[in-house]
Amino acid sequence: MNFGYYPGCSLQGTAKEFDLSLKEVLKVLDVNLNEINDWCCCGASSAHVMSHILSVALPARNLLLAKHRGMQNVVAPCAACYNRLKVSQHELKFDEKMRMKVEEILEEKISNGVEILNLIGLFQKIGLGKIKTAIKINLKEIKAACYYGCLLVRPHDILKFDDPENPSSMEEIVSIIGAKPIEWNYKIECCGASHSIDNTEIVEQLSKNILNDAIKHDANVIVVACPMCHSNLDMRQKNILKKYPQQKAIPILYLTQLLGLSMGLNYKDLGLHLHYINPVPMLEEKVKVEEVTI
Amino acid sequence: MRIGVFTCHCGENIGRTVDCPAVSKACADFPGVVHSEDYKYMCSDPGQNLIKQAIKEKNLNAVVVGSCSPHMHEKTFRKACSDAGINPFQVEIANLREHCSWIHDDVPSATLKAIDMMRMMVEKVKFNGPLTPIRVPVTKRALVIGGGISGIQASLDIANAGYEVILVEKEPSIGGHMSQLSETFPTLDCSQCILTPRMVEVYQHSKIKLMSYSEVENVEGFIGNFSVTIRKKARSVKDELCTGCGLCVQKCPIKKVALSEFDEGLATRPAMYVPFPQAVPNIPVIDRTICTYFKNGKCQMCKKVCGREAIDFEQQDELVKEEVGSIIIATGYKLYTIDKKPDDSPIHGYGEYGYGKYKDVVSGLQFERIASASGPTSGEMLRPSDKKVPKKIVFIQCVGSRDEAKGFSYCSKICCMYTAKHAMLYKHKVHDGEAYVFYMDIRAGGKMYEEFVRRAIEEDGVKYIRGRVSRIYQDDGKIIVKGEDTIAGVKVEIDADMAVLATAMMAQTEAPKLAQTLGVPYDKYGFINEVHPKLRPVETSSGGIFLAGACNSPRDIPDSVAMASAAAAKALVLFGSDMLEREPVVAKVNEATCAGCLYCKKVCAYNAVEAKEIKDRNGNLIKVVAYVNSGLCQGCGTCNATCPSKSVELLGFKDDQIYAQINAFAEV
Amino acid sequence: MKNFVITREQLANLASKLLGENWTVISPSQNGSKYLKIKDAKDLIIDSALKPTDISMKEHFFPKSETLFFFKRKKDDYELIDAPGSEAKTVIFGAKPCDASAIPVLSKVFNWDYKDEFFNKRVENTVIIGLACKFEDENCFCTSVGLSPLAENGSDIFLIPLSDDKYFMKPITDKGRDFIAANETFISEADNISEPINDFSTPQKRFSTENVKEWLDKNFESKFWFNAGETCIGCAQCAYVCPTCHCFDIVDEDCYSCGRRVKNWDSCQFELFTKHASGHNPREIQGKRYRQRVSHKFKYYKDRFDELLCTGCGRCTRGCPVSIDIGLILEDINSHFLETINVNN
Amino acid sequence: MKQLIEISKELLESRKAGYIIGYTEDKFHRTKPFIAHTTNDAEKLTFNQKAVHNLAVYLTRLPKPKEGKIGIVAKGCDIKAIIGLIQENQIKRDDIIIIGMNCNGVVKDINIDYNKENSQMKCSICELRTPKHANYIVGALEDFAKSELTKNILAEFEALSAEERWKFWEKEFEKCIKCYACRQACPLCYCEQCIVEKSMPQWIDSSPTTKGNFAWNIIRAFHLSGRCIGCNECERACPVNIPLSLLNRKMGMVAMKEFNYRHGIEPDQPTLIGNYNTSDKEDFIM
Amino acid sequence: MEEEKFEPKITAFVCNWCTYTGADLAGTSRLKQQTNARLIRVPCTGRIDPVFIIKAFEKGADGVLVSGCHPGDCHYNTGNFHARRRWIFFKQLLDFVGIDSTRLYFSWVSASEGKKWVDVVNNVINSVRAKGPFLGYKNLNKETELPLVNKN
Repeated sequence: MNFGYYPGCSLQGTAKEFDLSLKEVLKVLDVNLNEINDWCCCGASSAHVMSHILSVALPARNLLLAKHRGMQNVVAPCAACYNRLKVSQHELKFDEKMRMKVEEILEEKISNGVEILNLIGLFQKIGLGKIKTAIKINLKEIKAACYYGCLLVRPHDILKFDDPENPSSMEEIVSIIGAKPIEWNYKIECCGASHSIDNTEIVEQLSKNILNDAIKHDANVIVVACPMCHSNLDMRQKNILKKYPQQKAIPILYLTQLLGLSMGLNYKDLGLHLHYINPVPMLEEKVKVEEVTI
Repeated sequence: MRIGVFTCHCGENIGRTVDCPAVSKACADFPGVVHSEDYKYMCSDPGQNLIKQAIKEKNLNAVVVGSCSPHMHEKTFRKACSDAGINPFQVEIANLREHCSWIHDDVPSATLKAIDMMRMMVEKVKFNGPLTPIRVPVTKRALVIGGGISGIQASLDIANAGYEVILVEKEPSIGGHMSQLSETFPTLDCSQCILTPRMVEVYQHSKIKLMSYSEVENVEGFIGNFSVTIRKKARSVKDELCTGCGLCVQKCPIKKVALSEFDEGLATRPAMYVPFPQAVPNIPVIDRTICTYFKNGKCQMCKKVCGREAIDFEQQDELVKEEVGSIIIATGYKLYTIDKKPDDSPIHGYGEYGYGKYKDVVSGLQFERIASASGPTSGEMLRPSDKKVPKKIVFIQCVGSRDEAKGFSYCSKICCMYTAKHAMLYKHKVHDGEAYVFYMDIRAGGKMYEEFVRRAIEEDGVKYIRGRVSRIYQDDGKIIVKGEDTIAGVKVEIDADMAVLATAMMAQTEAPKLAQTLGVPYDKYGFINEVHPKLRPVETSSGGIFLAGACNSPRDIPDSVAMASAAAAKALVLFGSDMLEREPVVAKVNEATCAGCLYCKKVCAYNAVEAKEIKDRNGNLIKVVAYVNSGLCQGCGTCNATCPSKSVELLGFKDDQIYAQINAFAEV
Repeated sequence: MKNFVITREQLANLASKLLGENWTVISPSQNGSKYLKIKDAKDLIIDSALKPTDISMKEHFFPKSETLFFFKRKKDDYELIDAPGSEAKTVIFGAKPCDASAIPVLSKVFNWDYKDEFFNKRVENTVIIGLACKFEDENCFCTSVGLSPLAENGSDIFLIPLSDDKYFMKPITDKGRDFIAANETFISEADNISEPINDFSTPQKRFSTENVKEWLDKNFESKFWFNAGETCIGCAQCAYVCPTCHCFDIVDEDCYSCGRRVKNWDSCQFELFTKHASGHNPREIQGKRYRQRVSHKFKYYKDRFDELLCTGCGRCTRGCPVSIDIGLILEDINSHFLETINVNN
Repeated sequence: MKQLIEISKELLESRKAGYIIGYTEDKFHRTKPFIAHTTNDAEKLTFNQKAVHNLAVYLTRLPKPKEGKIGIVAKGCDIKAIIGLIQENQIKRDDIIIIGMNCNGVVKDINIDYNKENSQMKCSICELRTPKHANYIVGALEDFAKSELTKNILAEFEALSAEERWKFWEKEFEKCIKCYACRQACPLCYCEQCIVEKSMPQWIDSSPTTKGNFAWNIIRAFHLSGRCIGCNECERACPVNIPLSLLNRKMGMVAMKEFNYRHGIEPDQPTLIGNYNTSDKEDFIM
Repeated sequence: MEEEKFEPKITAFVCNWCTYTGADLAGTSRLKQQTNARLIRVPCTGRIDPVFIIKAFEKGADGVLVSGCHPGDCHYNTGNFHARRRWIFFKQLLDFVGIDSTRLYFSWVSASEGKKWVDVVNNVINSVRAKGPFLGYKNLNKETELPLVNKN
């Protein structure tokens, strides 16, 4: 199976482990990603607040590159990139004027048709059945709180992915690999996202609520599919722990990392060592390395 | 052809811009015209007399009147002519006022146009030919579909006027949703107390044939002459024998399996059951899906205890045929199912509200049952999960209404009122309790409605919060409601004991199917359409089929009852005469030339065209042709235009009539 | 009686002279579709090997549609106005024998109980210059109907090729002689040359019209017709391209203030042709209609006018969408006849 | 053609079929329609690239057989016509037995053998060389010389100005002699009374004047809109060679472009005329 | 004979329930319009057969206007939907044979759109007037027409 691949900045930086684990997992599922060569910023970081036209043109460029490479679909693991690409594609489809402007900039006619997939969408395309067959390790002790954040499922009118108020697609995958998704209440609450840098106060407050609700519903790990969420829940958790001594720590894993574990990949390849909150102790306690037959 | 032409001045109205004498003179020279004159007011008695006189003296056989729009006086002049012995359909009107004098200034050109218009009508009328109104007999019986308050009201009105009614209800008992309600706004009188007498009246009425636990299977025929097939579902109890003593129900061992439909799943009911104590008819039904006898042939307890041997396990569904002249649809509504997806969209209702997940998040109707004296808690305000008295309760409006993303774009109309009522009932029972209401807007149009809501807020201190709720979740026994107060502009989080969702009203799932059987149009939500939203609100586009209550759109009780009486009145108008007279402007098939491609059948919106086999003396099929049922035909003529060989023609607008008009204008 | 010779060039000159004197000049068209009025002598086509045109020559005497008279509508009655007939002097160059010979045949019916002035006037005003025929295909059977590539019937003047551009010119009628006299400058006398008839292959006869007629006399009800007409789809192209078919329909085209009565080609092959107002149709199946066509050509017309209503041009066969071959049908009839003879002896 | 003959014999023998509509060859090697009533007739049946006639035309014109069904030899074009007739309930599928012929293209001019020049364009774009809905499939598919679709005649024609188009048709329709061969050859023209035969009123002048011919040809094209199955028989039958297929192809394009519909594909498919879609285009309506 | 200003003849086929009533409204509200159009009333646009339009042209109309209820408003529920589908074919067919589209107009005019009706009518009249007489069809008539000399 082949997919176009748009990594975006995060997966080259703060979310390296996301990129690592994704590639490892796909190796097992023998799916290969063809990275769009010469891809550029998707505009999620600042363009979309600075210049509307730019925030549409940037994704348009990347998608055109993909089309030239004859890709039918592009995987954007970063929820922010995914969101931006989708929104831009949507605008170009329905806003005649905007399309003409962008075409002028890119000096090329724009034709829609490249399908944009987020992480979960990718796995759904690959097929949960196929994933199931790749399971080696039993994760039944893992109680995972699936956290979606905002960018993955909103705005629904454009993304048309899962239920914006009550998503469940991540749970499906988690339970497929034998871990227990828990019922909890903060799966789509705001983590503070883009205030991560300019207003850490808020971020810490919001993230704390999320962490606590997960812990309260005795999750032993929070699973995410977005670098933004991850940095807020993982990186900011350090300060939170400092500020509130009685606060319990809870590791934050990328969905891909959890999958990697279930496939028996080693911690390093999955970049588990790159987290602020070290998941290893929890894993050593919970994950029984025994062959499972599915 | 002996045609008389009459040009009306309409006082100054036509005369001012059209030289009527000149028109009249010109008309005199048209081939076929034997009489032409003009007059100040043709529609006046003297004017009409001129026409009658001319008809007699010159023995005319067709008349053209140049006057105002046919929509004004066509009937007048047709009447006048038929009084004078001409077939009324030998009369044509040239619209010299609305379509000429009133829209032009220049006299010469307006006059020329007027002459053209007259010529066109003179040519047309030559081909009119006499038509006789279609008369169809009327069966003076009505079928009412649905035994809710609307159906009950309509049935009683018609029956009390002395005509037979067949009332069909799909549930074991009539009463509908109203029987589930605790008290009704804005008067807060007990729903059961006002409804039950009506139900009994229906049961005892000599003119009403009540068929509960039955459904309409098929409908044929047309206005005044419907033949209906009704499926009487097997009750497993012989209703003619059953006395409704209820012993079988008490003795039925399968008590806890099925959730009570009547109590909206808040209580259970036995396999042998009557929906509720005041049920009409008070005859139990066996739920064959759970009855042990039907599952493994054991038990028969009910049979043993029944003194009248009314239990009949072998009973089969039975098809009953009924002839009626009019049909009233009163199938009502159902509640929007909050936890299920409304369609195949990825959005699952309001999953985030945890309905179905948390016992203490209930629907509006469920709350009615909790509040109702006949309900599972006998009217005590107890929450389902632990039967404790909720000290803090949150009501959420517009769950599914006014929400395109997750429900319907329409407003369910009654929720504002019943939520206010709920809050009030709660406060009346739990004096120290807190009641919150999340709303978008309060829509309290109606007599004493706004006052009612104010009362809830001001006297009973219900706290209204303008805003939506984003999520509900349980936290150690509490129902946490997260929402926003758009007026204060703050996030609100209420740790309530219970939440009530004012869920939208939606069309019955079977409504579209029924509509198709009846051949009446319905909207995208499944509500059945009225002909005209303002002037004909209780009629469907199919003659003789009328609407009552929430099957047409969300409605409260007073509106439904009013509509039911209106529908009944419409039916009674129909029953007022033995024969039904219809304009003979209907399509007619020329069987000699029809090739039976039946494209006419495809385009007919009224199922008026059917295939007809033509056989020779020995019964061998010669060919299949189209046949138009003039009782059903509404006279649009689409079949006529569609027919490639012009083998079907619309009387009154036949091809030769239109050809003559085309000829009479363009070519001179 | 004199003989003449004319060259291709002279013919062209003659044509352009006549055009100059605004004669109507007609010749087979380039694309072989029909006999065409030409505007320019260079469009003149003289070619004895030419395949018969798709449509016969008859339309220049009996047009597909012809106004008989106009009428104007008065208040209580109608006023009739004659249609302008055509007075134009006309000459037709290179008429096939199978086309030219049709004209006298048609004249019979058009001058029978009623004299059709429209037709007669056209014949009167037209000089037909026939041309010997060197074309033959499996559809031709002129020899079987008593004609030949050299048949002169119907022509006023007859041309027989001497070489590629030289023609032996033979006056047939007085009209022809006068025409030649009037145009002698274009024509050279040639008493020394004799008629070059020998170098013409004549197609062999395929059937005897006598036999056919005799069989037709007896076998009106034969089921042969059922088969013969079975695959006929009742399109009338055969009749419309035929040089001798002459059925027509008369209709009134009315408008509000005036209208006309018009004569249009019609055909016995249409179901409608014999359909009564009652809906009854004496020729309800195509077989009977086909029988009518054959019988009319080889029996009825013979009975009434002692002429065959067929010149063997083969057009009806060439054009038939379902390839019904009248030649083969007649052969069948012929052989059926012979069978019956043998049976009887 | 052994197989074809075998099947036909069997059908006639067993009286499963009252007669079989097929093709035969005469002594001049002309392929022509032929109705086989007996097993002897069946011997004469054949099929080849000259079997261009659309036999479905006979289904509505021949009397029903005394016993048995109607057997019909049908290539792709004929099948489309048959299905079309079923859609317009002129025949029932159960009343006929279809002997489907694998088709390797048919000629344009029946008097000349098949070759690239003498081939029909419809064959080069045919998607029904192996007939659907047939009771039997006979013959083998072979490659055949297709006429290239080098130029899109339709597009070329539409490029002309309105005046030019008018002039073109004026010239063409002037030729029309109202022999109605187009109608008679058309498998979907089955009306008992053609509109041109209807007087009172005479919507279409029966005179072969250019005016009357305009009305006739336009209305015929209209009546075939969304119904023509593109067998091209009308054009082949026309003795004065009017390019009728141009009109029909145009209407076919409209049906395809606006409604993505082709007639005569599935028996139970709702017809184009006679049904509607609330979202049908109306950009041309004020 | 002297050149007189060309006034087009417009035949309008209108449905009884919407457009005809809309035209009535135009009248009752005294909305002025030009006199060139003649209305032929039919129950429904579904009744309007393309042969009407052909005939109108044959008989000398310079322009034809067809008008009925807006989709969904049809008094007979679906008549105008069937009509619309017919027109999609017919319009393009006429266009194809070279009857240019400025001779044939379609519109939806409801019973309440008296103003719109006036605008439609005037627009049609103006653009057809600008086009001049429909010579294309008028010439076809020559063949069958009473020779001028005998006229009147």
